[in-house]
Amino acid sequence: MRPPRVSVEGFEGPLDLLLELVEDKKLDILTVRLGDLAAEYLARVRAMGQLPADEAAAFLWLASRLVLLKARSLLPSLEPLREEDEEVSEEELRLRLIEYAAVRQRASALGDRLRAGERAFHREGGTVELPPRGGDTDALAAAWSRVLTLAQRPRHEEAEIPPERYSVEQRTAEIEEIVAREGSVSFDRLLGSEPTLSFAVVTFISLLDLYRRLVIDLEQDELFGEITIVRKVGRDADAQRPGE
Amino acid sequence: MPMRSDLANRVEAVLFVAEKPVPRNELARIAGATSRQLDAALAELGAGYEGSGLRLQHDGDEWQIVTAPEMAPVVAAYLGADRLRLSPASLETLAVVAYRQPITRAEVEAVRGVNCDQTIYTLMSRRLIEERGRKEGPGRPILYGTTWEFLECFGLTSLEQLPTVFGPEGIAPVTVPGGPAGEPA
Amino acid sequence: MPMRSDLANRVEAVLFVAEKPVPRNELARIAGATSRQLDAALAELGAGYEGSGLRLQHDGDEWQIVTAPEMAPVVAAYLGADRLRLSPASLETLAVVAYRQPITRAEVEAVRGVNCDQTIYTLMSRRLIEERGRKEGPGRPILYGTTWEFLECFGLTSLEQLPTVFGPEGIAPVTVPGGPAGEPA
Repeated sequence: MRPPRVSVEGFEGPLDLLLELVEDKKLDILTVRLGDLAAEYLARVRAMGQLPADEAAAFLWLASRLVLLKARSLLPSLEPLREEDEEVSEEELRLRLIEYAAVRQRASALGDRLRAGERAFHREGGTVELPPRGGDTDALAAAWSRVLTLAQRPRHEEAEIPPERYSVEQRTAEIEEIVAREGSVSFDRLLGSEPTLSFAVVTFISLLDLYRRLVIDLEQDELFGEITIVRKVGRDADAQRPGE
Repeated sequence: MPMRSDLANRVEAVLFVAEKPVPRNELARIAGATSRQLDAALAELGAGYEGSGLRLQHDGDEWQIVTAPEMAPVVAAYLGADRLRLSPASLETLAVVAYRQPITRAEVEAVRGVNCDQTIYTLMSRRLIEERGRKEGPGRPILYGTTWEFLECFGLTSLEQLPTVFGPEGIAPVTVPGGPAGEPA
Repeated sequence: MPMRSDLANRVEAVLFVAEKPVPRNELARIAGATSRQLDAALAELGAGYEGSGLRLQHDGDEWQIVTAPEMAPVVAAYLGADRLRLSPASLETLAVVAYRQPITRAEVEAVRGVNCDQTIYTLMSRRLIEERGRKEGPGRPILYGTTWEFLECFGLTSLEQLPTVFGPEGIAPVTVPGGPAGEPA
């Protein structure tokens, strides 16, 4: 699975959104505790509304990292999550954010040049007429092949967009309904037998969100053991709906 | 170099990119100059080229920049090398025409996705492509095809000898209403 | 104009008739100059174009004459060229490639944190970036770099003219284990 193409609500991607937050709050990119931005980042992602899962995954992946950084600062003894990838440390994430900030400034400098319209032009040649000789048919065939590839590619890519689309809102509502009906449910059952990455991330973020809104409790008997999602006693899930 | 007038520079830039001699009145219109101002700018430009590798030349009212006659040997050494010199853009346009002839300019542009005015002109001026009548339909656009010089130049005895790249069904016919976007290069 | 050296004039004439940027070594060979003499001639030529309608541009070792960026409006009017437009997303991808070339798609995606298939396709089809061989290592991924058309479109006479935003030491190279961001699996 590749990271999705994202350009939603004026943001070019998850790093863009995070940087926007840092800049809006006039925080120093070098010293801000990124985990502290987790709640607000999640709120912004939630505010995006019905975001298709394949586009949301990149935002949610970063959101989950921020939540994790926050959790770590509160509970330094927290064991690593059971996940296949390397955990991203605060410093790694900060470096990426700094580099992304430079990229954004460079892109805007290039954009300014483009808008100024001060470009150069070359000559295609043509004043000198000499009989051409020795054309290379392979070069011609290669040029044709290139044109074909370029001309065909957009169609090909459109066909590749996965049909499956979930939003966090949608998935959160589904989980709330299951928990309200059955009292508890296992994490594995929520994931199903062969979850796609998007589906797993959306489910995970929905759970974090429900947990934060005190709708559910998460129970785990042993490390790496089965996680059970339990309806919080004495709470009416719907009453908490508006959240933060 | 002594500072040249902005008008002379504008005229120079236009003549530089032009692939054919530019009529005086067109030059005046594009550069936004009166006939008199244009004369002064052309004189300034011509004088500036003295002692350089370029010359300002005119045939009647049509003006162009050419290489200085003294540079003929080095230019011939460069161009006369026994091979075809085409820019990648021209080569791509030539490939589209060769494989899909007869074809209109708009169709070439639909396939390449960029404006192909200049490259078609270049290929025409080198006799690699030529007009092949007109397509029936709105505007009756010109159809282009390759020439026998094209075959000779690529060492082909017929078009059937063109290297096979994709199957003939490899690409669907492309039609673009309203024409393609401009070419950045 | 002050007298220019004969070598600079020969170089000018060759670059004028060339349809595409000419590699340094070919230029030296054709003009009959040593590498050092050629450098001096190119410097002389470039300095001579200051204040004129032309510029000397180079992409690495490949040299060409182009119009001065200030002349863009009149030249674009003559050629009927449309203004190049790029989305913010494409500009970001272009910025990553321009400042960190040669670079793989996965590396661009690691920096931007999003999939860059579409923007790389857009930049390729506009000839702003091109393939630059392959990176050694697993999968031997394609490396991308900017083209001379990129320099031309942005009015830069060489990559050294890229706008400096951060100091070059401001940013450490970032490598993300396990591929691009957003891809935990």
